[in-house]
Amino acid sequence: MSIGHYLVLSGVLFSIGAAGVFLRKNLITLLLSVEIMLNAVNLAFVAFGRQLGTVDGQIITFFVMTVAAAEAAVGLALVIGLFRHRESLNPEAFTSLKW
Amino acid sequence: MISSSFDAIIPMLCVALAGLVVLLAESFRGRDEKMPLGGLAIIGLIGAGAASILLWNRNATSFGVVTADNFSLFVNLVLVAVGILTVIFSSQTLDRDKIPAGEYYAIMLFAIVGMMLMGQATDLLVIFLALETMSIAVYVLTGIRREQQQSTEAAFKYFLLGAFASSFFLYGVAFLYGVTGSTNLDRIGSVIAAQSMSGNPMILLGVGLLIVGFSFKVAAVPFHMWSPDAYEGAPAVVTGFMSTGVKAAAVAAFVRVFLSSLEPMIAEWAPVLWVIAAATMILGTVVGVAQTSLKRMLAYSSIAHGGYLLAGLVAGNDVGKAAILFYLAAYALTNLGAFGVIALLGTRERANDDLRDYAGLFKSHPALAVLMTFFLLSLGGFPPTAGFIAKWYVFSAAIGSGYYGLAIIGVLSSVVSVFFYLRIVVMMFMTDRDARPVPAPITTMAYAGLVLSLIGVLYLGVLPTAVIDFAQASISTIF
Amino acid sequence: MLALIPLLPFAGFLVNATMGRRLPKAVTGGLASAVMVLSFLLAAMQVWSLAAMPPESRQINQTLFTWITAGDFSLDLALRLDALSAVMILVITGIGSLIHIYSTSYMHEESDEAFARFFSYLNLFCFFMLMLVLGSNVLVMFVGWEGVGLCSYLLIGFYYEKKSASDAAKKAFIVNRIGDFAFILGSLLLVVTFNTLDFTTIALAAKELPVEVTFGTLSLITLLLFIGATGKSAQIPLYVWLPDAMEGPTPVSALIHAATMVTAGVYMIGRNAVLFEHAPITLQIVAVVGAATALMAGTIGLVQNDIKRVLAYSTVSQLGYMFLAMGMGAFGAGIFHLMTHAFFKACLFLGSGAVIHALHGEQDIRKMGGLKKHIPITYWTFVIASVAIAGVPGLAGFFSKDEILFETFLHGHQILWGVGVLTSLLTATYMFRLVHLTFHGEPRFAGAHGAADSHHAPAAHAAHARDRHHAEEHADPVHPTTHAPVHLHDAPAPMAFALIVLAIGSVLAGYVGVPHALGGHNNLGAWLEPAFQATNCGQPVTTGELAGIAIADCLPGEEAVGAEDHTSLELSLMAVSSLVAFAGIGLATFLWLKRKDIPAQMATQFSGVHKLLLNKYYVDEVYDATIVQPIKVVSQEGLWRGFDVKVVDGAVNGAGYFVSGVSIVLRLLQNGSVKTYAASIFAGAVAILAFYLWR
Amino acid sequence: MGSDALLFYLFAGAAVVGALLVVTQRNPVYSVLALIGSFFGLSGLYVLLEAPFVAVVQIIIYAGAIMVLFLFTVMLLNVPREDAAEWDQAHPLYRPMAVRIGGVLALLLALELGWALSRTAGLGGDVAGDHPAVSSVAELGRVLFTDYMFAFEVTSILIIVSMVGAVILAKKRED
Amino acid sequence: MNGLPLLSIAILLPIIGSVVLLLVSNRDGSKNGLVRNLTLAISLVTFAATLMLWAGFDASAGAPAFQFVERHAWIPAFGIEYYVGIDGLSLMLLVLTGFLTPLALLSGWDSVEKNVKEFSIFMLLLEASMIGVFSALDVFLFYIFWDFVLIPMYFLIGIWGYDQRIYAAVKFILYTMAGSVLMLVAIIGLSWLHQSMTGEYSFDLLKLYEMNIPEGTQYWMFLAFTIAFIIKVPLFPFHTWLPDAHVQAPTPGSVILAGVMLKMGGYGLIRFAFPLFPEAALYFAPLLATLSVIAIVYGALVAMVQPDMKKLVAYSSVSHMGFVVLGIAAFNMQGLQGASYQMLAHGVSTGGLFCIVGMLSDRRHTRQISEFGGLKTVMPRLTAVMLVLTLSSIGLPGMNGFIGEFLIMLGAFKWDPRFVVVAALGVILSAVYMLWMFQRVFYGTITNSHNEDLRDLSFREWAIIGPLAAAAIGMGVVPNVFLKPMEPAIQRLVDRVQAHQPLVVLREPAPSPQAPKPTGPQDLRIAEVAR
Repeated sequence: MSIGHYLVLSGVLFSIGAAGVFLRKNLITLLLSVEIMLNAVNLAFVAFGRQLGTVDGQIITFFVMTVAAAEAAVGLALVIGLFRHRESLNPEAFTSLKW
Repeated sequence: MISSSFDAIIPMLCVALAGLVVLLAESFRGRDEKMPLGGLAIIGLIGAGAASILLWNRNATSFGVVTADNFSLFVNLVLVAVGILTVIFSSQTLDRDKIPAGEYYAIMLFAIVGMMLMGQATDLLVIFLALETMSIAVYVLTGIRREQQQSTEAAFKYFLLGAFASSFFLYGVAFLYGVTGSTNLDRIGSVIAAQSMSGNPMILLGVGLLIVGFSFKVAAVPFHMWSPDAYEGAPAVVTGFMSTGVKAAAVAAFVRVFLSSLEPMIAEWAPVLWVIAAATMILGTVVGVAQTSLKRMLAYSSIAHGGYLLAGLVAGNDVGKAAILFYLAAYALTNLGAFGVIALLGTRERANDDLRDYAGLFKSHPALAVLMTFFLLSLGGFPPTAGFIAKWYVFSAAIGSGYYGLAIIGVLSSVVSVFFYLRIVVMMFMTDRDARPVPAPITTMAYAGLVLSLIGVLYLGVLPTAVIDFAQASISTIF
Repeated sequence: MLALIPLLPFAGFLVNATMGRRLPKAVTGGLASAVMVLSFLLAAMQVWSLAAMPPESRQINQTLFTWITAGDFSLDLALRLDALSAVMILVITGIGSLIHIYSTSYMHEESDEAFARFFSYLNLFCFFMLMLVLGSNVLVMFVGWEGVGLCSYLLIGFYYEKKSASDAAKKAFIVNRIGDFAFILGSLLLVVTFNTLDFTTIALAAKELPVEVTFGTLSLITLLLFIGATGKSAQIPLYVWLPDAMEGPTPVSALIHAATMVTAGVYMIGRNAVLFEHAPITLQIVAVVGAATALMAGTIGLVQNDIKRVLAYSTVSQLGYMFLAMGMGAFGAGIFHLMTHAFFKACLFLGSGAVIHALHGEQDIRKMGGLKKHIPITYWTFVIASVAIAGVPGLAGFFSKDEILFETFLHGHQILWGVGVLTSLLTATYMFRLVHLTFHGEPRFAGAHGAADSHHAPAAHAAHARDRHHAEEHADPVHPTTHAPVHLHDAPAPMAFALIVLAIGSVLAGYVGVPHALGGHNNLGAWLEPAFQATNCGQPVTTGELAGIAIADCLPGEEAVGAEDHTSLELSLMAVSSLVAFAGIGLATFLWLKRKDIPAQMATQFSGVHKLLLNKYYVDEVYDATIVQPIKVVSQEGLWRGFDVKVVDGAVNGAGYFVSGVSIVLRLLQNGSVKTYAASIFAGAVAILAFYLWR
Repeated sequence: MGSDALLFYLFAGAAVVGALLVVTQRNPVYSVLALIGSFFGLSGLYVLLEAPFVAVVQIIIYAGAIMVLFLFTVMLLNVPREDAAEWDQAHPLYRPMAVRIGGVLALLLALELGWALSRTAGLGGDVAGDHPAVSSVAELGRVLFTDYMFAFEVTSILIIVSMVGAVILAKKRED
Repeated sequence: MNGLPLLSIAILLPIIGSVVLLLVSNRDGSKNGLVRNLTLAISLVTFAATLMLWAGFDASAGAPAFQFVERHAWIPAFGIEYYVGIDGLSLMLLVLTGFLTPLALLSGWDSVEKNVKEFSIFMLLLEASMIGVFSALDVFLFYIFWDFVLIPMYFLIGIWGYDQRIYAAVKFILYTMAGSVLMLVAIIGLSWLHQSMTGEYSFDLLKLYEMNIPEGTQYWMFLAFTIAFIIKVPLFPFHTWLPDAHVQAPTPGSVILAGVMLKMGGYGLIRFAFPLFPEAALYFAPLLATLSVIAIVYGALVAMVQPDMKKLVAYSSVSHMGFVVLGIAAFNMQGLQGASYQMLAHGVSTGGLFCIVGMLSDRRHTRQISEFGGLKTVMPRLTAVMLVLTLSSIGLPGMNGFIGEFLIMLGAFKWDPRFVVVAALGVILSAVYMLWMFQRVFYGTITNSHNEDLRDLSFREWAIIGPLAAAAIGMGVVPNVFLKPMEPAIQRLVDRVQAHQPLVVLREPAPSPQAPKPTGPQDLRIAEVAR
C-alpha cells in the first residue's frame, strides 16, 4: 500500500475527529473526538516512519499516547468538576462566561 | 556525553526541583501547619535566574534537543520574573481563596518548567511535550478554584480548545517530519534550505498547522476565543501568570521555529502572519472597548498585545527579534502588575473586577490607584513607561521591513486601546464613589511586588538602553 | 520735543486713569485741561519753528525707535511735523483744550469716578489723534487711527448703563473696523508695492509712476485707503455710526465727531495726496461719494428733531464737502474747510450742549424754542456759528466752502458743483430751522407755562441729572413732563469761554485763506502746498535710489491752485453761493418762524418722503436686514448648531460610536459556547490551509 | 489486489467506521466502545506498517488503560444518554451555528488534505519502499533511551502535573 | 552662565518639585497652603531659569543656531539621544511657558480645593513636558515629551474640570493622540530612512534636516506630521476637541491649554513639518492656508454666537491660531515672524481672557453670558483689565495682537494676496464677537441680582492679570524685543525651505482646489518698478 493511502486515511480520521467536536452534545464524546484526532496523527507518524525506515515515527507515537493519557486524565477530572456544578454534560450548558 | 551536557537544562532543573520539594513539603505538611512554600518556590526561581545568567554566552546544549542560547536565557529571565511576581501576589490571595498552596505552587513551577523548555527546545517533539506540560499545568491552575463553576468552566474550555489546537499542531509536526525525516529544527531547516521545498504542499500543510498551534497559544485571532473566557474564569493571579508566561513561552518557541528552521519560507508564512497580526491588534482593541469586567478587558488587551508581538515576528529582522524580547519583558512586568492590583482588590466572594468596583479607588486606595494607573498607561503605550518603548521598538521593526501598514494599524489600534485603559483611570480618579466591597488589607509583601514591577516598568521606560542592548545581544548569538 | 505734544495728554490720561477717581474734580479736570493747553503751546512753538524753515523743506522728524523688524520689512515709530500736520495739531490741541475747559463744567454733575474717567478718555483721545496726524508712516498713523476709534468707542459708551449708548459705541467701532479691513489691505498693498510705509518715501516713489488712466495698483491702493476713510469720516456707505454716536456726552460729539476724529479720513487723503493724484479714478469716486454724502445727509438733517442729530448729519454733510474737495484734487481747499468746520461745528455742538445743559438733558427741538432771552451767550455764539456754516460772506464757512465749489466748477464738474450748491442751500436751511426752533418762537420746553409748581424744582433737578443717563434718545413728546420753570441758567464761565472763543474762531478762521479773487493770497493754500507734493528736503533720504528725485523736488510747487485768470468766474460763483446761503436762511425763517403750518402740511402731504427722511432712508434697517441678521442666523443655526456640532463634531463622535458599535457586535461572537470557539479555530486552520493550497 | 491491500481496507474500514460511530452515537458508552473498536483497526494498520510494538501498545495502553478511564468516568457520572434533548427544549431558540459549520469545515479540511496529498509527488510508491523495516523492540528501546531520553524525562513531569492536577480538580470539595 | 545646564534645570526643576510634593502627605488637605506656595515657588524659579536662558542667549547673526545645547547618548543602539538646545523661537516659547505657569497656578489658587497636591504635581509635570517639547532637538525625545504632555492635561481636565469633564478629557486625549501616533510612524520611518542613507540610525533633527527625502515619501510623512500638529493647533476641521476641553477644563488648565499647548502645534509645524519636508510643505501650503483662512472666519463666526464665555474664547482661539497657520503656510520672514509673534501674543491675551472668565465663574459659578450684565458698575477694575485684553485679542494697533496679525498678513500677502483678503475679515469679526460679549457682560445695568455685590479684583487676581495686561500692551509697543531674538532662527528656517522653493511660487502660488475667490490684485509688476 502506498504512503498516500495511509495519509488519506489519517486525514479522514482527523476530519472525523474534528467533526466530532462539533456534532456531539456530550463533553465526554468531545474528549473522545480529540482522541481520534490524536490517533489519526499517530497513524501518520507511523506511516511516515515506515516510509523513512526509522523508528522515530513509532517512538513519537509513544509520546503522543502519553500526552493523550495526561490530557484524558485532566480532561475527565474537569468533566467531573463541571458535572458537579450542574448535573449536565452538555457543553451548551456551560456558557456562563461570554461576551 | 551526559555529564557535560546537563548545563543547558540547569535552569529548568532548578525550577523542577523546587516544584518537587514544594510538593513533598505539602504532602508532609500537617493540617494547618504553616510552611514557607512560596519562599521555596522563589528560591528555586532565583536559582533558575542565576543559572540563566551564568549560562550567558555559553551557548550550551544538552541532549541535542535543548539549547541555552542567549535568546532562551532572556526568555528564562522574563519567566523567572513572572514566576517570582506571581508567587508574591499569590501569597496573599491563596489563603483568601482557600487554594491548596502546595499543589498550586508545584503546578505553577512545573508550568514554568514547560515554558522554559518551550523557549529552549530545538526539537519539535520536545516543543510539543513542553507545550503540553505547560498547557496542562495552566489548565489545572485555571480551574483550581473548583468550587466556582466559572473557574472550572474556564478551565474546561481552555483545556478542550487547547487539546483541539495542539492536535493540529501535532499534525503539522507530523507533516514536517514526514517530509524532512526529522523533528529537529536544525535538520528541518537545513533540509528545507537545501532543496527548496517551499512549493511542497505537505510542507505548507505543516507550516500552516504549526501556525495554528502557536497562534492558539499566543491567542491570536481567530484562535483567540478561549482567552477572554479563560482569563475571566481563572483567579486573577493565574490570569496574570498565563497572560504573560504562556504568551512569552509560546512566542519564544514561535520565533525560534519560524525564524530559524522556517526562515527560508518567510515569503510563505509572513503574509499569513501579517493578516493574523493585523486582525489580532484590531479585534483585541476594538472588542476590549465594550468590556466592563476588568479581567476580560485586559484579556482582550493581551490579545491585542499578542498582535503587536506578532508584528515583530512578521518583520522578521533582527530588530524585530530583539523587539519581541524587549516587548515580552515590558509586557510581563506591566500586565502582572495590573493583574496583581486586580487580584489584591478581590475578595473570596467576588472578584471585584467590574469597572464599577473601581469607582473612587483613588479615594479608598490611593497607592493602588496610582500603581494601577502607571500599569495602564504602560499598557496604553504612553511615555515614559516600558509600554511606549516596547511599542516603538516593535513598530520600528515592522517599519524597518517596510510593513508600514502593519505599523499604522498598530498605532491606531493602540489609540483605541487607550480608550478603555482610560475608562479604568476615569473610574479610579474621576468618579466619586468608594470601591466596595472592601478587600482585605494589603500586605507589604504584595505592595513590594507591585512596586517592584512599577520600578521595572519605569526603568524599562526611562533607561531602556541596558535591556535593549541585552536583547540585541540575545538574538545576535543564535539566528 | 515733538513727541512731547502727544505725550503730554498721555501723561494726563495715565494720571487720571490710575488715581483720578480719588482726586477732586477740580484737580482732574484742571490737570486734563492743563496738559492740553500745554501741548497746544508746544505745538504752536513747533509750528513757529517750522514756519521759520524754507517752505519746501518744512519738516521736523523725530524717530523714537525701531518698532517692527521682520526680514526686509522694518518700521520706525517716528513722528513728522510738516505743513499739513501743523494745521492739524493746532486744530486738535487748540479746539481740544477749549473743549476740555468746556467739559470741566459741563460734566460737573457726574460722579468723581465718571468725571475722572471722562477726562482720562478725552486725554487719551487727544494722544491718539496727535499720533495719527504726526505719524510719519502708515502704521503709526494706523495706531492713532484705531486709537481714536477706541476712544470714540469708550466715550460714546460713556453712559455704559444705557443700552442705546453701548450699542452705538459698538456700532461705531465695528463700522470703523469694516473700514480698517480695507485700510489694512491698502497698507499691505503699499508695502508690497513700495516696500515701505513711510509717507514721504512712498510719495517720492509714487511720483515716478505714471498717472493711472486705467484701474491699476495705485488706484486699488487709494481706493482701499479711501474705504478706510469712509469708515472713519462717516461717508457713504459707512456713515451710519455717526448719528448714533451722539449718544456720547456733547463735548465728545464736539471734539471727536465734529472737529477732529471724523476729519481723519480727509487728512489721510491729504497725507497721501501724491498717491491719489496718480489715481484719478479713485479721485472721481472720492468726489462723487463726497457729494452724494453731502446731499443725502443734508436732506436728512432737514427733518431731524434731535438737536444733536441735526448737527451730526450736518457734520456728515460737511465732511462730504471736504471729500468733494479732495476728490477735485483741491487738497488745500479740503483742509481749509476741515479747519473752519472744526471751529464752527465745535461751536455749534458746544452750544447745543449748553442748551441741553440748560434744559437738563432735553434734546428734542420740538420741546424748545424761545430760549433766546434765557441763554443769550449760547444764543449768539450759536447764531454766529450757524451763519458761518451757512456760508454767509465774511465768515469762515464762506471762504472754505467757496473755494471748494470753485475748484469743483473749475475742474469742470458742473453736476457736482450743482450738488454742492444745493447742499449749501440745505445747510443754511436746516441750520436756521434749528436756530429758529431752538431759540426763537414761543417757548415749548417743559414747564415753560406751569409756573405754579416751582417747589418741585429740587426733585426735578435731581431727576434730570439722572435723566441724562436713562432717558431714551427720543423723549416721547406726549409724555407729560413735570419740569419746573427753573431759571434756565446760561452757560457757566468755562463753557461760555469756550463758546466765545470758538465763535470768534468761526468768524476769523476763514481769513487765513482769503482767495486771490478777493485780493487775498490764500496763505493757507500756499502754506500747505509743499505738503501735497513729495518733497524730502526736510529729511535725509533713506532709500538711496530716491536721492536723485529728491533734489529735483526742492523747487517751489509749480501748479498752485487758483490761477488769476479765473477771478471773474470765481467772483460770480461766490455771488451764487452767497445768494444761496441767504436764500436758505430766508426759507428757514419763512417756514419755521412765519408760516409754521407749511412744514406740517408738507410733512403730511409728502408723508412718504417725510418718513423716508425722518428714518434716514432706512439705511440702518436695510443693513440690519441684509447683513447683520443673516450673518447672525447663519452662524447660530447654520455654522454652529448645524455644521460645527452636527457635522464636524458629529464625525468625531461618530468615529467613537462606530468603534464601540462594532465592538458590541463583535463581542456577541464570543457567545460562550465552546463549540463556537472551536469552530473559529477550525475555520482559521482551514482558511490558512486553503490560502496555501489555492495560492 | 493483494492480501495486504485487502487487510488495509479491512482495518481502515474498521477504524473509520469505529470513528464514525463514536461521533454519531448518543450514548457515550457506545462511543467509547466504538472508539476501542476503531483502535483495534488502527493497531491492525500498525501491524501492516510493520510496527508491531506500537500495535500492541495501542491495544494495551490506549484501549486497555485510557479507554477504561473514560468508561469509568461515564459510569461514575452515570449519564447513559446525552441530555441534549431536554436541554434543547429548555432553550428552543439556542442553536449554535457551530454545529452545522463544524461539519462543513471538517469536510473542507478532508478535501484540503486530500488535495494537498494529491498534489504532492512521490506518494504513489509502496510504504515499504527501499527502507527495511525497523521493528525490533530492542532497537526501539535503544533509541528511546538515547536520542529521546530527554523527551522521555520531560514526560515524567508531564505526568506528575496531570496526576496532581487531576487529583485537585476532581477531589470532592471539603466544604 | 553656559557652564551650568540651564535647559536641563528648567526641565528637571518642575519634575523634582513634583517628586518633592509627592512626599508631602496631604490626605486631609491640611497642608494645602504649603503645597500651593511650594508649587508657586518652584514654578517661579523655573520662570527665572527661562529668563536666565534669555539673558544668556546670543541673538547676534553670527551666533550658533542652537545654544545651551546638551546631548547625552540615551539609546545608542538607535542613535537616540537626550539632545536639547534652543534657538530664538524655542527661547520665546520657553519664556512664555515659564511666564504663564505661575499665573495659571495663581488662577487656580482658590477655585481648586480638592486634591491640591495632585493638582500641583500635574501642573508641574505639564510645565516640564512643555519645556521639553520646545527644547528637544532629538525627534524621538520630542515625541516623548509631546506625547507625555497629554497625560497631566488629561488628569487636569478630568479631575478638576466642570460637569462634562470626563467626556472632554477622554475626547481630548484620544483625539490628539490619534493625531500624534501617525507622527510616530513617520518619525520611525525617518530614522530608518537615515539609516538606509547613512548606515546609522539617528533621530538628530539637524541630521534629518540634511537628508533629501524622496518626494513620494515626503508627501505622506509631511501629512503624518502635519495632522498631528494641526490637530493640536487646532486647524479648522480638527478643532472640535478644543471647545469641549476648554469649557470643561479648570481655569489653570484652560490657561495652559490655550496659552502654551496650542503653540506646540504651531511650533511643530515651524520646526519639523516644513523644514523636514520642504517640497511636500510647498505642495500642501495652499491647502493649509485655505484651511487656516476658513478657520479664521469660521471660528470668528461661531464664536460670535456662543452663549458661553469660555466657548467663545475657545472658538476665538481657533480663529487666532488660524492666523498662525496662515503665516506658517506663507513661510517667508514676515509670515513666520508674525506667526511666532502671534503665538506669544495669543498666549498672553487668551490666557488672560481665560483667567478673567475664570474669575467671573469663581464668583458666580456660571459662564453663561446671559447671566451677567452691567458688571462695570460693581467691578470697574476687572472691567478695565478685561477691556485691555479684549482689545489685544481684537488686535488693536499698539497691542500685541496687532503686530502678529499684521506681519502674518504681510507675509501671506507677499505670497498670495487672495488668502489675506479673506483672513482680514477676521479683523472685523474679532471686533464683533469680542465687543459684543464685552457689552453684554460689562455694560448696561445689572439685571441679575446675583451680580449686585460681586467683589472687584483681589490682590491675588491683580497679581495674575496685571502682568498679563502689561505684557499685552508692552508686546505691542516694543515688539522688537521679542522679534529680534527669533529673527536669526527664523531666517535659517526660511532659507532652508525657500532653498527648495522655485521663485515663481512667491508670485503664483500652486493652485489649490478650494482656494478662495481671487479678488486680490494679480499684477504687482509695479513692485519691481518701485524697487
